[in-house]
Amino acid sequence: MLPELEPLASKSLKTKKQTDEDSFIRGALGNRKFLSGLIILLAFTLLGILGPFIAPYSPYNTSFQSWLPPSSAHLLGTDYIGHDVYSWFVIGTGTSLFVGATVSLITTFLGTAVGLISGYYSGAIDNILMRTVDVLLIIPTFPLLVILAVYLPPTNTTTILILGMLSWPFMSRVIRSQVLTLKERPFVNAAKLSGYSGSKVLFKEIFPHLLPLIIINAVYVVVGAIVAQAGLAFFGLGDLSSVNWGTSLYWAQSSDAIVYNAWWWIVPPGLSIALIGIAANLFGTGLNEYVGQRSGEVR
Amino acid sequence: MITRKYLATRTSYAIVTAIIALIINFLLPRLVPGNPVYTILLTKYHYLPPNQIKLLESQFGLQNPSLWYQFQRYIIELFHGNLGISYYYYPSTVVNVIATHLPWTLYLLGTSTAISSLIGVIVGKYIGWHSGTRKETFVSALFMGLTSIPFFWIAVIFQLVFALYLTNLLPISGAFSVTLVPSFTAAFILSVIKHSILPIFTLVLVSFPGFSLTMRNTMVNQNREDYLTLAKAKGIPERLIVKNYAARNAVLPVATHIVLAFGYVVAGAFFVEVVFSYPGIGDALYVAVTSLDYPLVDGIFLMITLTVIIANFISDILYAYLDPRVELR
Amino acid sequence: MNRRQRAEEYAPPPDEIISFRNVNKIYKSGHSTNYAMDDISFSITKGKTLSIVGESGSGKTTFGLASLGLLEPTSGHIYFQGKNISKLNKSQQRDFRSKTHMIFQDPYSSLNPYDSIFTTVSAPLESFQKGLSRSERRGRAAEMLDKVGLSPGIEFLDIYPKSLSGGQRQRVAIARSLINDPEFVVADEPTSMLDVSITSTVINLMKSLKNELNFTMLYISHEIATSRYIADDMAVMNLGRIVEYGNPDEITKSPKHPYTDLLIRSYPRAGVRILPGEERHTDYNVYNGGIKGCTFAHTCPFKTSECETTKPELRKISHEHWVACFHPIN
Amino acid sequence: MSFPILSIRKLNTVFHTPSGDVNALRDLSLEVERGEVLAIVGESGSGKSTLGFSILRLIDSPGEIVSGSITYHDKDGDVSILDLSLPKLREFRWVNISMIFQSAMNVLNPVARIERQFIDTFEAHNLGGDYQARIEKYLQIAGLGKQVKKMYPHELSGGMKQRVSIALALSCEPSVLIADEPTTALDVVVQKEILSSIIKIKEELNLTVMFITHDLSVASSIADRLAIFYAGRPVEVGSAEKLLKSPQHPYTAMLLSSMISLNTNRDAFLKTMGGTPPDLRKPIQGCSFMSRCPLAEPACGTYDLSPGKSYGEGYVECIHPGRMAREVEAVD
Repeated sequence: MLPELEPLASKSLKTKKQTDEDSFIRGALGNRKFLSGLIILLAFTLLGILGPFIAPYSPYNTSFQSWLPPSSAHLLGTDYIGHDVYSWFVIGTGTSLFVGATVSLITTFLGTAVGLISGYYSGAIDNILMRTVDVLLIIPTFPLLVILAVYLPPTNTTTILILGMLSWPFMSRVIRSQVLTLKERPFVNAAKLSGYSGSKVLFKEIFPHLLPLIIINAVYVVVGAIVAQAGLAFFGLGDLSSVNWGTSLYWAQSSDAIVYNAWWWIVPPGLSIALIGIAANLFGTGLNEYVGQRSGEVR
Repeated sequence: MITRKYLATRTSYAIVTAIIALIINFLLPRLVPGNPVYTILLTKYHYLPPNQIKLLESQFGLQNPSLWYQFQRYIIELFHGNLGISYYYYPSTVVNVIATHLPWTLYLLGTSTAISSLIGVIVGKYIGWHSGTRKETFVSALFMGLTSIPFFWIAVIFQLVFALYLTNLLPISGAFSVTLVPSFTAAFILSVIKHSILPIFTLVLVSFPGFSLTMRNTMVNQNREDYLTLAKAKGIPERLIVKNYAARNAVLPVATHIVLAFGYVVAGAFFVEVVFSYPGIGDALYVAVTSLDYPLVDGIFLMITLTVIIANFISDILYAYLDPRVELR
Repeated sequence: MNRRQRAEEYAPPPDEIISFRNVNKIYKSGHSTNYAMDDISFSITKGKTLSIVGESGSGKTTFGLASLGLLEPTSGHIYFQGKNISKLNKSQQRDFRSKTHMIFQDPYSSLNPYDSIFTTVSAPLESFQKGLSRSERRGRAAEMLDKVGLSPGIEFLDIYPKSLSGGQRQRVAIARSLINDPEFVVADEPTSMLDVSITSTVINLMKSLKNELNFTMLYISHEIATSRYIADDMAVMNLGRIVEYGNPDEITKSPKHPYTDLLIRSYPRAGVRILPGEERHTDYNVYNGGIKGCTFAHTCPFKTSECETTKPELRKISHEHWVACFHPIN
Repeated sequence: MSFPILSIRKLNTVFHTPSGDVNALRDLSLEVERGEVLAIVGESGSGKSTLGFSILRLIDSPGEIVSGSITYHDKDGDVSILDLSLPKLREFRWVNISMIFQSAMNVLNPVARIERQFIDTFEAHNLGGDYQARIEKYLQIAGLGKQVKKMYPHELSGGMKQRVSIALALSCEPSVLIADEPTTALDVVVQKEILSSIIKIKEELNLTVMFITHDLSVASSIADRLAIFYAGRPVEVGSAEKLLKSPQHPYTAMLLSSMISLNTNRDAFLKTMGGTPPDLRKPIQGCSFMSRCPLAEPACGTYDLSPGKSYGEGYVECIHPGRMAREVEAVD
């Protein structure tokens, strides 16, 4: 229970033109969870981009001795056939993130489009789309993923497509329910009365409210996709020649890295996935908190 | 309160989904180029006489190329409980393979889900009630991290630790000691329990934080409810407010979450089985995938999908039954 | 002119702007059916302020939204200047929109927080006056803001709703609704979320703008005193029906419908003590319309058997006073 | 002679918000007389609800009661509410002071039957006796049949829910009932019935009622005394009759004259009050109404509020009490 505040508008009138987005981003950065999540995510992105440039060796170079523990020559040691694990790891970061980001792009696009359309234009379209989503949501993802991956050619593209096609229904559900509440808000009716067309109402009045939600979901999908890809690779599915965190774990497991106590091979990719997961959660929770707090301030 | 219409929609969803699963299951293998009998069996047995191949083809139902004919046969066979013959475990049928592996998975899943939902709800109740404190923020962040760690990685780490540092404390592979014959003896049961500790612990560790966080979130939303303020004003002890007011209202969404997360936990169990060489369905799936045992992959997919569809259906009905407010469309 | 065309269009009497013909709006949810409008036939007089008074669930807001085409009636027709508003072609639709607008109850949710005051206020101009340049629109918006008491208007153009108070937001909403010189404006409880001291300024503002700009206003409220003050005509709604209509002073001084009478007697008056015995436990939320006879029969002290079987129609009982009751109060 | 049942002294309640501390109650002092209906009247942000919540110590983070005292004068001696330990506070609540909230829709536990919500309370206070008879008795006092016992909240209408919460508030036979805008969410007809019920119950059970509302008409139709709140303090307290007839504080006078009634002259504009209440995040010197007051003069800015001016049995915080009302009358 908070007392209602009368903001003193006449005194705080800004003469300088200032967009709402500016203050939004600045405000969100003030949230510690959001900021720390963002920093970790950006750090990994940077690592992914710079990977090929900072890797000391080629990830395919097998000229080193097997099972070397970490040293200054090999920051993360070597694996069973003498790859430099550090090089494999930093280059794999790029691949893993690329797969995650591409999947997220597909998912976000499909999920947002379906969610917007079915939420805003109720009726037959909404019915068809949502029944489809309902059904897709019930099918358990992992077994479907496995069976698709078994029968389709094992490439990263396949992995990306499968993951992208499987993860949009949930997002469209989330977006749709938000659109449904937004479109009942009086400002939407006001915009219609002011002569805005359906698409203008959708994109100019409703869409900006969805942005935080879309961003949060997109980040979650990136993490989900990285984990799913690693899981598939761990099952021996997908492109095993690709250099990424998942294949790294697969080879470690299948070559009995544990027997050789090669923790340097197992720990970094798993820890990175966990760290990205934490970062995404911090990012999402922080942004949610900020948006909630901001709309609370608006009231 | 369950209306007839609600029941009808939920049932139709379940049926449509099941049909889709069947179609995927039927169509995918048929879209793969090449005759699996040659590719698989020849690699396994190197040479087979032609009449043997004919026999195998008819056993696998591959002799008539018409898709529609095959689909009819597939459905008929399915209703006879016949999912085909496994390539890898030949001459075992897929149903047999599933039947021998399923109990182990059910044991792992059942035990770990029970434990993790119990811990999840209790811990979630606690951190939900104390939300906003520094301790709670830390625990929540930790849990978020735990939920995003891949199951198999945690399993591998445990294996590493118990293989190298805590040697001989707990077995790290298999479902029971190889020196024992399965029977209802104390030694055997003890061995089963000891072998399942690490897999179950792994599953619980990764899945309970999710339940806790859901519980926490619903509890936090409860905190803003006026009926909690009233309960406080009425002088109800805090312990009872948490129990009868906040948690009682928060636990319903968590119950559905547990059922919905079932598919996810199943996947987790599979990974864990693979890592710990635990002879459950996941292990069978791994074998099937790595040896390209298509009938087995298909059979397992179908079984899990149907199970999850039924679990979903039950949870929907349960929810409508449990919440007095529900007047679902 | 064939019959079909007649349903879509007719030459309205000169003083009529909106006409409802046998309009029903029925909401169904689960087992319950709710009649928000129960066979309403009614016309709004041009240039006047009509206030609709009713309790929650009476259908007054549905009436307002339907008159602007924001809600499709379940059955029946609504005409704006003689044209059926659900059968308008594209250009007629534009014309209809450009002549109508609305002021909403909640000044917080009726302004999009992502739109600047200028964007909000000038939206109707942007849509309907394509010839205007941006600076002309800014000029018109600033002028309109001055008119609603946000002066200097030019200083409000580039700020966002979050830095305005509730009263100021409602002024912005009023400016938006009036900037394109509409002929018909619906005001749906525009002061119910404002403090007492702000209510009177907003009511004054609406009254003076009405005199200056000469539009027709539909003022929807549960608050009978404010409705009486601002209106030229008053209609009382109960469970989806208009039960009494006429001059506000007449209705409030000598209500003819027992329901109106109950509303007025229940209205709190400063200094008039409420006595312990005055309770009757009316609970007509249980009834949700679709009633064969009179909607008020279940509580009415003067109920006869006729009230339960026959629907009373609005009939004129004196100059400027109509009532839907078989035995109006004398 | 006065026999207060509640004495509030120099109470300060603060809400810690990201944009600064909001002083919701500023050095508030007030007495609630035994057996009276005291209406707290104020606009949003005046602190009226905060006072109700402060008395039962229901202020949650980010709010905090920073200083002051609230004394409950029991038959067996005085209780300092702010000094009670948490277990003692729990025992004190509801048996001595209970409350009705504005949001009748959400105050009842949605997953428990009505009777359960009563029994909870009885068990919490170790009340003996026949619970069922007791529930029926108070449901009946609040105007409800006993069939309500077995129902769930979602099966009740808004008016019925508010009656249930009144019955709940009475069920432990408290001496003081705080009613926080109990009828704001209800329609006028039901509002009047509920108000009438409260008056009846008050007389039957010899209750003291603190009635919090934004509506001066409602307040004056049921209260013996009115306390007009502005910016976290009562600016005027007095008997309802006197206060309506001759308001002493300019704010009260202006509030009264800007009210719309069924007799308001339709041809004239309404009287209005310009400006906005002061920002409670900043310290306020002197009279808080100064910025909106047509009678403001430099002396108002240094006016020492602490003693207040009493007139008759009332109290006003203004250096020229009564002047506003006289001038309004002169204009009319």
